[in-house]
Amino acid sequence: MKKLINDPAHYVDEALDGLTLAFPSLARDGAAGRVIRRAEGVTSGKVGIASGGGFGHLPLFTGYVGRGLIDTCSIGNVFEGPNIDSCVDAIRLADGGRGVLRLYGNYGGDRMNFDMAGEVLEDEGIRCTTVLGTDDIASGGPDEIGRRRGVAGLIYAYKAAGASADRGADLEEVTRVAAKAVAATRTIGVGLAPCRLPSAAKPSFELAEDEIEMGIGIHGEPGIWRDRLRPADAIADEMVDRLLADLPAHAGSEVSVLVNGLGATPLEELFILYRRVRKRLDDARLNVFQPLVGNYVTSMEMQGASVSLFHLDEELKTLLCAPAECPFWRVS
Amino acid sequence: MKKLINDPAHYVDEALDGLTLAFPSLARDGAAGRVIRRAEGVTSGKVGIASGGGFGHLPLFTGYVGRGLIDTCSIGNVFEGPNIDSCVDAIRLADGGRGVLRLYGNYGGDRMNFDMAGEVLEDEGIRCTTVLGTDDIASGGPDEIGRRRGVAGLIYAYKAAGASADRGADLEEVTRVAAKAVAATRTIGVGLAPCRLPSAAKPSFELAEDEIEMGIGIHGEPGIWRDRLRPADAIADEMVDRLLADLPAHAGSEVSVLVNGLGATPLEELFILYRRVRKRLDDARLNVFQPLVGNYVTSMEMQGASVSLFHLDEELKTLLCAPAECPFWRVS
Amino acid sequence: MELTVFQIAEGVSRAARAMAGLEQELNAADAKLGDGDTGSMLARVIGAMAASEPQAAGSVSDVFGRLARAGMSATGSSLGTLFASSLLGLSKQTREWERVDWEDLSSLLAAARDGMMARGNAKLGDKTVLDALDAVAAAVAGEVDAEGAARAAREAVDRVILEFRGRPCRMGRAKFFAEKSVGLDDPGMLAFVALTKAVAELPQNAT
Amino acid sequence: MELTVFQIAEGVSRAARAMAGLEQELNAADAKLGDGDTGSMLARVIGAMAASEPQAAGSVSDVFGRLARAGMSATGSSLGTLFASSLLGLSKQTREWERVDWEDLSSLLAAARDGMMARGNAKLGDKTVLDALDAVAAAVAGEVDAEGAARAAREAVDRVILEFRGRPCRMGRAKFFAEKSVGLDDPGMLAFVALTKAVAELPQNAT
Ligand SMILES: Nc1ncnc2c1ncn2[C@@H]1O[C@H](COP(=O)(O)OP(=O)(O)O)[C@@H](O)[C@H]1O
Ligand SMILES: Nc1ncnc2c1ncn2[C@@H]1O[C@H](COP(=O)(O)OP(=O)(O)O)[C@@H](O)[C@H]1O
Ligand SMILES: [Mg+2]
Ligand SMILES: [Mg+2]
Ligand SMILES: [Mg+2]
Ligand SMILES: [Mg+2]
Repeated sequence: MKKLINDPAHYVDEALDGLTLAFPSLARDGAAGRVIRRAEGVTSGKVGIASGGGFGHLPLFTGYVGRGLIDTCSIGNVFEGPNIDSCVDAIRLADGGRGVLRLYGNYGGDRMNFDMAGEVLEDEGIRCTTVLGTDDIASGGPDEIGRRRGVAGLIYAYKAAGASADRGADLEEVTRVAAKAVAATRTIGVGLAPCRLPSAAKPSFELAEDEIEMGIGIHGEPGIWRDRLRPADAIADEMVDRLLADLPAHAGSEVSVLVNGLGATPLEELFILYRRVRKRLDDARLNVFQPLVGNYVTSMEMQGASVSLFHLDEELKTLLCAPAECPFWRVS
Repeated sequence: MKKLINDPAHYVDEALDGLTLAFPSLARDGAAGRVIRRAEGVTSGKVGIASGGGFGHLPLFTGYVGRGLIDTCSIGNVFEGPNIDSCVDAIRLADGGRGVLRLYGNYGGDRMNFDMAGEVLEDEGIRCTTVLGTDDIASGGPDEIGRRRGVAGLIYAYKAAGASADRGADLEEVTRVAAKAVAATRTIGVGLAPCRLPSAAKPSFELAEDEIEMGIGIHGEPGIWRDRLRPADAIADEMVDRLLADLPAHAGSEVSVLVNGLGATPLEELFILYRRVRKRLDDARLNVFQPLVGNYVTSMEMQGASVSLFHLDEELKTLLCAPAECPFWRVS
Repeated sequence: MELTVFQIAEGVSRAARAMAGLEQELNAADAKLGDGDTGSMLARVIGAMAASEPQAAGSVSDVFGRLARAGMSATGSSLGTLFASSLLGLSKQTREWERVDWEDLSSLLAAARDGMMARGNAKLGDKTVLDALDAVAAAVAGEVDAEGAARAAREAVDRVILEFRGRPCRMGRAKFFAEKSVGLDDPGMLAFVALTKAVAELPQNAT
Repeated sequence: MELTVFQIAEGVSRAARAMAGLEQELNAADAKLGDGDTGSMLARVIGAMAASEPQAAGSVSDVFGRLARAGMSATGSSLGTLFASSLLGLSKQTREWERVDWEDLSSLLAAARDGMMARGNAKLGDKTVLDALDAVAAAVAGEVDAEGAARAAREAVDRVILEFRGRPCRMGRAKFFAEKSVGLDDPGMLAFVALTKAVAELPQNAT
């Protein structure tokens, strides 16, 4: 598994340098340079949204810093949560005087560091709330949704919460919207081939030449089953079946769907997958609104895809349509 | 090499179905469904731009159908030129009464089919001109630029010619602009791992576990050298050196740069590459304007990247800034 | 002796059957110098030709026309396009002919060769399909029946592939890396050689 | 006997040296159940701790504080954060102490364990680093010097890793696939075991 990199120890910082050089709307900040924020700075009077997570998932997390989305993002090393200082910096830099929502994926390290950052900031009087992405249905039953991992569906929570904050909503309201968006999102992934951490000698997992893993996590965490590769339509069918068997309460008749590549999967294959997913949703009489197909949340060179459903009601639909702009997603 | 596909015989058509379902601004048309055109139809009174090429390079070619870019695109099978009927259809569907520029990459099959299509259409009175993308500096010396292959840099010709057509320029002028843009573009690629045609039993080429190929084509055509993998900075340096040793006449002090992933290369690595390319261009006192980093022209799951320089003068810069919008590139 | 629609249709179905075994070999030959699709492309093109019901054609011109249209719909690749467009040329050329004889084969193949050169801008000696086609056109001159033509064609392709193996490709995707192609067979030439052998079957027990 | 800054600093540098050999082994253990980064993360964290000049600290509290801050800057991973934050707890706890003795080690480790439980919400028995830490805390109770503590700690980690191998992980990334973790060592526990052995060196010729 070859990589186009320099010293693994500089992987994250070099990639962040490239990212901010390529996209002037993003700026590096924080004591260790491990915060990405909107270059124009904080919008005073707006509720701030701080996210964060391990590196290796571009465009997530840093790529979604922008108008109508998130304000700041703390970045850890590859597959490691951001450290406490970066979380403190990200929260501070997101604060426009009306409090900060911490919105990130449900992983142990990320939670501990964002929690400790909140404790550090208590004295400064920055009000903080927390909403965790928990959309991966392969990581826990419907009775333990709060313990599920957060994966690609997090971007829907960014979108909804970002739109709410942009409209001037207060911290409670933005937090409510983010929690509602998370509750309305379900994702399942499938892995065909692993990635390798820049510092690791071996790939993060192994799959035989004809094997795939259903339900894999975005760090290669174990999934639901491993078995022979099958046609894309059969894979899409199982993913949709599982998603539709795990409907949120109050699910309506409209969804947005994200067919997401994990990094090394060509667009051609994502469209083949989307074609079938779309057919199955049509058959289920679910109206598809603003679909997304592409690499939105990756695991470096992992091969595979995920499918997310964002179950819409009028409120979420309006928030999904609200203008937003970051280097990797634009709604206008 | 696993693929998330169904029957290889339906690969192209299924992917095109998914593409047009995902992006309502694109419509399938043509007798065999192998033309993508703007859903809103032809703009009458505007010079049309028809492109085309083999499949397997998404977002190229079809993804660049849109306002300020190309109007129609004929699509062949994987790595095969579009057939004559699709070229005829693409030209007809692009015609808004002021003639059609055929703008595509310099490959034998594509040329023959677009040429024959032009012969077929002679009687219909649709005026056609041709400009071929020839940006790959690894495929011929500076003395035989016209014989070079067209690779990622073709999108700059789309942008410039599309902007010119959108402003109401006539066919001669749009053709002049396209040819000028091609003449101002230079690209070089590097391959780390091959792709496999859906119908082929083996990858399109073989590289040892620690080997890379400098100068590889977007179909895996042989490059300049094969040797051991080296640090990203060393690779970027060689690519920039080669590009700067092959300056077009009248090259000025401003460039746009495209650091393009070939399909399976993670964004993280493209940013690491861009960081160095940018530094080298800064050192060479070249001002970088509107850089692009991402997967713009791919070879399915090929691993590697290309770097393109688009040498700007005032005219090309203005055209590059003009509004444009397609599913994969937006300038506003 | 007359060259019949039936014989041409038979040849196409033999070629189509042969492609099953040739597809991956030709892909692999193209992978070394080009983009690896020669075999899959030809399998599709010749499959489409066989499915165009050549045996139902009313004349040799008609059968060439059917094959050409089938091929043109099936691909836009260099080789497939050259094949199909030269068949279209042959169809036009023989439109008014009352019959086509085996003696005409050599000049028809030469005409196909010239059509391909005009369309593709390659020259003889560039190590492409053209050189094989040219060798066969020359070899079948004077042959008056299927068996004689088959024998001459088989000998010619065996010779031409060896003759060119050590030479560089000067056309197609390999042209810029001519040195790399020395020692390798050009995929289009290889395809023509293998298909000629499949089509130009000798009668049982012949050598 | 007093537990000195020098001894702690020595332990850190032994741990840092050991990481060179452990990094890929721990990555591989984590790859089976989690995301494959335990080894590289710990190599970086312990490297940063060793580089924080623990030997220059003025007190045991100060050395714990240095190590904690170094660790906290170096990672946000679950395990690294738990280690670093519990060291910060120990630093606070010993701030006013005039000296720390080897006899205090057991209760300090127990305090670290409790801090980690509070921060990470895991329980004893979940098959995490906690169970190994708990075993060592219990084992060193009553030991009054480095050698005794080392011997007891080594025995304890050998025991605990075997004891848990056949049990399921109930915390961390492996928690939802508890059955898959049966028979596999938890990477955090494995790391703690290996580092304990590296730190708790026995005097030459001892067994
Ligand atoms: N311009 C040309 N003239 C004659 N033969 C050509 C030409 N270009 C390509 N060929 C032949 O076609 C072969 C490649 O066929 P194929 O793989 O189908 O084409 P492509 O390069 O479009 O993938 C070459 O080996 C060569 O024999
Ligand atoms: N909440 C927790 N409480 C206690 N130990 C934990 C917890 N979460 C993870 N661990 C320990 O950390 C180990 C994983 O460490 P590491 O790979 O660094 O973390 P991450 O999961 O963030 O990649 C697990 O094997 C387990 O022993
Ligand atoms: Mg991790
Ligand atoms: Mg081809
Ligand atoms: Mg080919
Ligand atoms: Mg881990």
